[in-house]
Amino acid sequence: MSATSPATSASPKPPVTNRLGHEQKIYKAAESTLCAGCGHDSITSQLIKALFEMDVEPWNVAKMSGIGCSSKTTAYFLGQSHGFNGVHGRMPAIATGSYLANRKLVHIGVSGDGDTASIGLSHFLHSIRRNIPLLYIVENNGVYGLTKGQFSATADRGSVAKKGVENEMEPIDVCAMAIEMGCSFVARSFSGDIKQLVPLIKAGLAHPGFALIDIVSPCVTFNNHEGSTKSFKYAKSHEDPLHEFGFVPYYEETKVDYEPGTAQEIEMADGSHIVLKKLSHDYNPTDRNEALTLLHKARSEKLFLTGLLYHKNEGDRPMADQLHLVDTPLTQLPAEKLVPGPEALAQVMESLK
Amino acid sequence: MSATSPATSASPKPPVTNRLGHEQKIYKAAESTLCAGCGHDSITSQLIKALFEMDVEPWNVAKMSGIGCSSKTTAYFLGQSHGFNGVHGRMPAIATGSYLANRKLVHIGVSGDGDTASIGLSHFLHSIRRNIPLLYIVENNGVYGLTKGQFSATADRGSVAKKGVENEMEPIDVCAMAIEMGCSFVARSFSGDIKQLVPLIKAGLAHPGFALIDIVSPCVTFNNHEGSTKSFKYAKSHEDPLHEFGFVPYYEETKVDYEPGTAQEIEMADGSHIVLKKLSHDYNPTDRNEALTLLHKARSEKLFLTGLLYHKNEGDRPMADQLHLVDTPLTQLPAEKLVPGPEALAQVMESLK
Amino acid sequence: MSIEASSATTNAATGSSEPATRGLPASAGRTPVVNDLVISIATSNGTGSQSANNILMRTIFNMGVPVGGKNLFPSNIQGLPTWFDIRVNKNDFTSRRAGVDLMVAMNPESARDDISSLRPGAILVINEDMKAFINRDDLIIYVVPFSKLVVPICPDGRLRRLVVNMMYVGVVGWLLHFDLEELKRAIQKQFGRKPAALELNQNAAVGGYEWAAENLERQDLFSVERMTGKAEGKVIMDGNMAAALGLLYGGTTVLSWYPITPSSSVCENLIAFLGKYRHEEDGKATYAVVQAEDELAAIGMVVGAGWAGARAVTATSGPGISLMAEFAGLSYFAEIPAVIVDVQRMGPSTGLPTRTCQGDIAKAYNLSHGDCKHVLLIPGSLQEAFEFGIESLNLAERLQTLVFLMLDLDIGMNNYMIDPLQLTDRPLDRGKVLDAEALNKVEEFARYRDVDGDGIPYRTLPGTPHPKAAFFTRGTGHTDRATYSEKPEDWQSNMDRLSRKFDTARAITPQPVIDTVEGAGIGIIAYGSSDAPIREARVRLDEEHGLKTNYLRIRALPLSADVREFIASHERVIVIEQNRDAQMASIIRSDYPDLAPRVSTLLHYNGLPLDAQTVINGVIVNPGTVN
Amino acid sequence: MSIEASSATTNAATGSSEPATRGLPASAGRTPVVNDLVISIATSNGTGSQSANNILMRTIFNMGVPVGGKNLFPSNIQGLPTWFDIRVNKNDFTSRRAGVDLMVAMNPESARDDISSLRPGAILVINEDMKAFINRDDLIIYVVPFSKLVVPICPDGRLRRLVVNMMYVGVVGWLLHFDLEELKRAIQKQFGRKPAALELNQNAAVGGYEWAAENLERQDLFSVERMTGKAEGKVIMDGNMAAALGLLYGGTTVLSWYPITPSSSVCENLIAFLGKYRHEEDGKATYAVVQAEDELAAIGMVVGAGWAGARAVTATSGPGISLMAEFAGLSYFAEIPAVIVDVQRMGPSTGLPTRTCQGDIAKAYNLSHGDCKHVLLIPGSLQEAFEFGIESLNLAERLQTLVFLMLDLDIGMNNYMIDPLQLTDRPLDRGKVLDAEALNKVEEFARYRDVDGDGIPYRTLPGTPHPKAAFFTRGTGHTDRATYSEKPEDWQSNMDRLSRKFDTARAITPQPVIDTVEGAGIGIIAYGSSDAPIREARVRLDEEHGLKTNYLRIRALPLSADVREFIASHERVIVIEQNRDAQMASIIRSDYPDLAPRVSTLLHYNGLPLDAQTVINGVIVNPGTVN
Ligand SMILES: Cc1ncc(C[n+]2csc(CCOP(=O)(O)OP(=O)(O)O)c2C)c(N)n1
Ligand SMILES: Cc1ncc(C[n+]2csc(CCOP(=O)(O)OP(=O)(O)O)c2C)c(N)n1
Ligand code: SF4
Ligand code: SF4
Ligand SMILES: [Mg+2]
Ligand SMILES: [Mg+2]
Repeated sequence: MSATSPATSASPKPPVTNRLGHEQKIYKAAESTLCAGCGHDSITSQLIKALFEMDVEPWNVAKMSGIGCSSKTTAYFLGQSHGFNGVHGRMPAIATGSYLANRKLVHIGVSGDGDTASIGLSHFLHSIRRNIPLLYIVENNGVYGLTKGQFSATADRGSVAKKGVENEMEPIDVCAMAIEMGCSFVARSFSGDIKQLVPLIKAGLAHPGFALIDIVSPCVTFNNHEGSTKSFKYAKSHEDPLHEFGFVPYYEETKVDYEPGTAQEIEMADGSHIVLKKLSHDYNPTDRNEALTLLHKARSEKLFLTGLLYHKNEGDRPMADQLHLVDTPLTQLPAEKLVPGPEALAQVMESLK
Repeated sequence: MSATSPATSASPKPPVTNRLGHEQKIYKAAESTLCAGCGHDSITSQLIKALFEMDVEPWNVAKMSGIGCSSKTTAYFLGQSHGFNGVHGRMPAIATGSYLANRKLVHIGVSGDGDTASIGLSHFLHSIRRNIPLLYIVENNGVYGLTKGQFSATADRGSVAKKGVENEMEPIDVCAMAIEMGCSFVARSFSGDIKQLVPLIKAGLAHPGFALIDIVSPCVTFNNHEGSTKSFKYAKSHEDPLHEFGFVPYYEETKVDYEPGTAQEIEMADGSHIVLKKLSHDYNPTDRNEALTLLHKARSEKLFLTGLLYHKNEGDRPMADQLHLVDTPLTQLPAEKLVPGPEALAQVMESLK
Repeated sequence: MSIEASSATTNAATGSSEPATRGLPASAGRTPVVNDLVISIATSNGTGSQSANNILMRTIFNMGVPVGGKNLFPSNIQGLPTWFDIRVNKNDFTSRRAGVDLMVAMNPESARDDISSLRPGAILVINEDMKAFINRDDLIIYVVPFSKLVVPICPDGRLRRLVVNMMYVGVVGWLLHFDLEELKRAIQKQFGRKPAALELNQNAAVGGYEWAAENLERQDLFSVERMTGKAEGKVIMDGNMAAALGLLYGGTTVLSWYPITPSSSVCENLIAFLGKYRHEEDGKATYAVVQAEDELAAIGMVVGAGWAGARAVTATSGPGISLMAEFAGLSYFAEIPAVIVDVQRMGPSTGLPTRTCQGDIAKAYNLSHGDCKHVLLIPGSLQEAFEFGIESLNLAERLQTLVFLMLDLDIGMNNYMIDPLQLTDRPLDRGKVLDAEALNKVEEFARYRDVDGDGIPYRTLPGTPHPKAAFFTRGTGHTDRATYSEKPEDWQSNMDRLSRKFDTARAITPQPVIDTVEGAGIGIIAYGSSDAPIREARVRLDEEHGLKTNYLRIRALPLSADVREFIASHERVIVIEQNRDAQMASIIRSDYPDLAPRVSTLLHYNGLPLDAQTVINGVIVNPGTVN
Repeated sequence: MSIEASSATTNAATGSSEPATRGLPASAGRTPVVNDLVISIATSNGTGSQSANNILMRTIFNMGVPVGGKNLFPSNIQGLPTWFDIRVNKNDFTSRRAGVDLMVAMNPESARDDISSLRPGAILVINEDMKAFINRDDLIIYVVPFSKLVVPICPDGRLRRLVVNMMYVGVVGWLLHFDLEELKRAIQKQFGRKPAALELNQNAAVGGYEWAAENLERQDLFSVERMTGKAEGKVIMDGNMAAALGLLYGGTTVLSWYPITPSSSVCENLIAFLGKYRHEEDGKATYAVVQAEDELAAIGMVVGAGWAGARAVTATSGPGISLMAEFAGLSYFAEIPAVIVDVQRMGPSTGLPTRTCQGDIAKAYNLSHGDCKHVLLIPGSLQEAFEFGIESLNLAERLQTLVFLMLDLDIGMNNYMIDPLQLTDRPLDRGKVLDAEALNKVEEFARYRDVDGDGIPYRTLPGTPHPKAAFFTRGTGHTDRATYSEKPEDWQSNMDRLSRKFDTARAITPQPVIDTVEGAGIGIIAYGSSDAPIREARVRLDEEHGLKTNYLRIRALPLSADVREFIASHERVIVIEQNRDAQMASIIRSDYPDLAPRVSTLLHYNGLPLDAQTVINGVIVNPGTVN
């Protein structure tokens, strides 16, 4: 996707760089300390790829996370970005503050299903309501990995724990909740579906508001056994993409040349395009009721539908606009802009005399 | 609704009592300390009426609430019941504990929109997910009454605060959230609609799981002005009942004799009946997708639809059943049932030798 | 043994600096006590009495007489008993004084208690409707038919409940010889922008005044007379507004809050000031305000904003402090600037939301699990509330940590007559931040390294365009280069550096204010809103009991070395505080175990603002007990 | 000045009671040190080494030799360095001892540090793959080709990573003269129910043993020899399991929890026990367990359940304690029984989740805003963890308040050889509850009245069929009849009664254990997991330094009068604790300011369990400093 200049025959092959001139390797960071084969690590790899290809400037990114195996992953990509591994479940609040302080930062949040759907549920929903521009990734494995495998609130009813206990409660569907809360970009994917994941992440990055990607990301240590509905095997064999998801950045032309009716093109706010190539489903992700109906059906029939679930262009204004903030990040305003002159105090005092 | 024995001509008219022999006055309690005219007080009155007519035994009730003007109201009914005015937003957790301790208690929770949709949102949703048998009343005035009128998260977009500021965010619809969470009894009403409120409360009491009634209850002090969408005037002029809601207790026969197609009868788990008499809407509250679609329409078109929004009979089992609890309240188990004999300890010790 | 503050009325003989005129049965014709009395107005809240009371107070202020107002209001919105106590004192002692001289009884619900609480000889103005409550003959009683009088003045029946309040203002005004013009000026100030209300209220006040002049026999026990040299040029305001102005001048860029009494008005004032003084020409805001979903989110946003480089603040009270505990530890350990304004109300638990105390001092200081302590700024006046508002943001960035600004309901929500707030010319302190240019110059950027020996490391902000800028922030163990570590030596050396940083805080936070006098034996230590009653008590201890005292007022935690020195130079020191558990004394005793035997305590915790008499009683009764 | 515990290896000369044989270059043929050494096994977590290490430890136990295991594991699930330290000591001193005698180095990631940390003369067993790390010639080194050896033993390549661990067990077993039958018995115990695994592991262990016998030159520095009279009849277990058994026998009816290291296994054990021992014949449960959505809900459910009459408990660690702060105040003030088990991990903030400390002592004691303090039970042994588990539920109902059961990671998650837990025959205490019958007999039921003079009021449970039973529970001010009140006197008298109740707690909670000896000058005060190292240190202080000490072990807060007496009878007392901020010492100093000058501190806070040498160094170096 990035244009590279043709190598001259004599010189050694120049490294592949993106439009900022960065090589992909600077999008990497510390070695992962997760279990070998953990789904979260493949998401990290796809994030690295997508960030590189989207020409995201590392120093301008703020990586936000809560606590959990998933939340650790912000240490494993973008080593040249600031990262903030906060407290359990409250990342959305931290991200909100950081965003208000500096609206120019690209905020990427990584969370787990425990972090998001249990302890952090209220913050997750309220940050959606405020429309914080945040790419929010849920690495959803149906368990609390870091505390050794208890069911999370997204565990499917009937899914069986490693020790044999069956989950009796209905799962919380973070996508349905997000849509209900007015989220304008909601997607679901699978850590093993690299083809879908990279363009989805790119589209999420291009989205100017809160963008949720709920990614089934198997916990190989505690939830990858027979009977689990979040195992690799289960996810791989049950994944049913709603469409083939494509992303074309704003600076490229969409050269799609599909048969009429076989693809849907959605223009995003920045001029990028989402291209949905029809597969077996006939699904329009721009209708909220249709999205919710689909998700309920998926839940009751235990379907694992992936792809873009919901997108709306006339999203609510991002929070900084709702608050009529100046364009300059608040952190960069000089003291003169922050401290009123003595007249203001005098005026207030006068009114109290 | 309650059968009273005919008064003999000579003796003074005996007081009206319910099937337990209680007069309505014992369903009352301390004087309200709310503002004169507060919507919450009319809900209290309807609660008293419904509890009396439903023959609820006062000593068997646990009244639960959070913090707020609304949460104070549990002090104003059922003076012979235990009440628990807990901490802000966490009433569902307290109620869950109390219910597990004593599943035979009738749990009635009263909360506010701030209490439920902001600080308590996660607990509210998770207690629905667990299906705690709790009649949960939200006294919804769109503001934080007790802290003097800040917008709550249920304030409608475009509603104007007393000091003139307009709310820019979409409201949280607690009913839609509850349905999304699997709640099996969801209703909306208006504190001024006495006719609808009493049977709704009765049905909520008869429901064996979590029953939500979201009641628009104007704050006459901070949110009753022109421009507010939660004022008495606004609610009164905009209320649009989905049906005429009737409740027939299990020990009475439904003597409805409507034209076919003009009424819908729903049998509840205990044999009571809900009778929905058709008005201008053609709405079936037993279809979840229909309910959500309706609520989204209501939100975008600013309709104030009241009545039973959603009901499902094959609700999830209440939590005590999910946990396979003994029938006897745990609080009433004697020590012999709670303390294993010394053999158990010996057995464990043996295994560690 | 702790000295329990008495909530009953103070013995009249020691209740004032004019003991001779007090406590005697009333008799007409005597020379009135001038500019020294306590007025208490008992009404029901939500009935509009607040503006009437403010006008009453302001009239006295307009006459040049020092005055202070204490609002004892209930934790509901309408209909419960509320009292507004006005202390008039020519010597500037305007903190609470028990022992009401003039009671205006307008509330049948509290009338019985209101009347029985009065000392013999006190004046009672009572609504005629409540005559039946009168059961004493040792009071000077004026029965006023307010409900009748208001009818001709206020034809609109619905407004009468409000307007009737202005009538007692008029009656009191006549009884105390108010200057009617100053009363009108005060009404003008309150209602100036609403001509109809202005006229109505003027009429009611004047009506009350005139009715009293015609119908009451004035006993002239007390009068308010114009003074000079005391009130001119002053302002009347409360501490929450002063703190809000401090936060405004401190350059707040992010305010995230969740409403709670009595802190809400810090935020509401700040929002109003920001709205007025912090918009660009194009209308854009140079600040962000969020009403958070709860206190956990509120402090979370502050921490996120502080991390990204904002001057970020939240305000709350007791329950919110508890909910902010986890984030407080993160701010401490990950070293992120943050400011929490705690306007203390009576706890524990929901407690008495509209009553004052100093019950969070040790709680805020020690907030969060594990070894961590925080910096507290504790203003003892409105000027300090303002200055420390600015300073809290400076120190948060300088020390890269959480800073508490500790007010209480008394200082935050009551009315004080003070000199207009003074700006200092100290520039904003943004602390040790390395920008791209600075990064070019340093060999290595190690986020948690103690480069300067003061325990304070350097930080960078996200968005700094430099490949060396990035670091990873976490609440888990880390090396000085901010990489993850579980090594015992990394953990311990980092914790020791944090202790050094805390020692730096001892020296750069506001130092105690010390007042020593010749011949003093006892040292008094106090803080916050206790200052005014203690200043009064010291004068009276000297004048009435011949007891001279030295006084140290703590203005910040951790304790400055001056506190140790002060204690060391006294045989005995009494720590006076408004909580049951001697929270500040505990901190002092554990910081200075060698001096602990000298430290006794005087504790007041009934929800009422501290008064001088309680201090005097305590100091005299308890000259040396260690408790 | 605080004495900072050294995390480096202890000086070999004082590191053991057999100093003569230590620290000398190895030489073959000498008489080995019998039953006194420290083995450390360095692996990577998630590689199955845990069962191998348990087998190693259990073999020694099977041979009748006292043994203790410390698991130093990382805060992740797989792949980071982890150490298992086994202390073998014939004198029953099995707490941590710095200074490893035999290191098994299996992890290349930590090998460099592992090797450099060894004292000269120590034994190193190292995987041949890691040979390159060997850079010292003052060690006794055995290079073992584990990766090759495992191939024939374990044909399934995927299992080799696990099975290889059993091979080092065999090698160590040979080096230390293990009884092969006891080793097999230990393997049998671990894998008995899985025949295939059993065989595989047996083969690996024996394979390692035999390979060593054939290929290694044993230097016989150390050996493990069968003993009698020490280990027979004992069990190996951890404190979290003991606490869980206590909660089981305490009659827990509601458990609500949110997972967090290192407390999760309290709940997981309890759930398993409840599942096994608390179902009726028809399969119905006499208990309810909820995995809550967060810690606020977890404690909220406990409070709701306690209010309704359940024996309710939650377990958590530092961050959860912070999140439970608001509810802690409600439990205190509304007087609702509740139990929180706090298994302390290193804080502040997320800290070191898998490292131990005693950093929540003062934090739990003072949890929540406003004046409130809580009851803490602090077991110093597994038997006490069991007993106090029962007692916490009894005291919560007796005192109608929140009770903390304070463990720490060391006592909770490490392996101890102990006598089987003993049941006491004390019946469950359900406290002062009035049922319908009792209500018939009382004239008035006043929920918050101090009828008995002990500060503890009577309560009723919802669902009591009696018209007098009801009362209204709130966190706001109330009269003794539980009606709402903002009156200063109601507030204060209620707070004073709560203080009286707290004084009752001083007397009815577990009293300190005191050991005094003839001729002792110094008094030591400590608590919790510090007990074992301190017991060892006292013996060695006496034997090696001729320093006799008295010892008081605190087992509960608030402080018992015995603590005052103990301090009063010593010129100097050292409070030893595992936190930076001298949290217990602070409580002591503020409770007893007159005695504060006698109280000095010795603080250890690097995340490692306390060891005797640190205590000895501290006591000797710091004989009188007040800090
Ligand atoms: C306040 C708090 N409670 C509990 C914990 C313990 N804890 C750490 S991670 C975690 C859950 C992680 O689950 P999830 O978010 O699904 O992430 P995963 O590890 O599965 O990727 C918990 C409960 C904590 N760190 N903080
Ligand atoms: C933890 C905590 N935060 C804040 C408050 C202050 N507070 C009391 S009531 C309330 C909001 C009440 O709003 P709502 O639930 O809508 O009830 P209403 O008064 O409108 O009926 C708030 C924020 C509190 N008591 N506790
Ligand atoms: S425990 Fe599960 S979620 Fe955590 S790193 Fe391992 S596989 Fe991934
Ligand atoms: S403030 Fe509003 S909600 Fe509260 S009592 Fe008054 S009218 Fe009702
Ligand atoms: Mg997970
Ligand atoms: Mg409300």
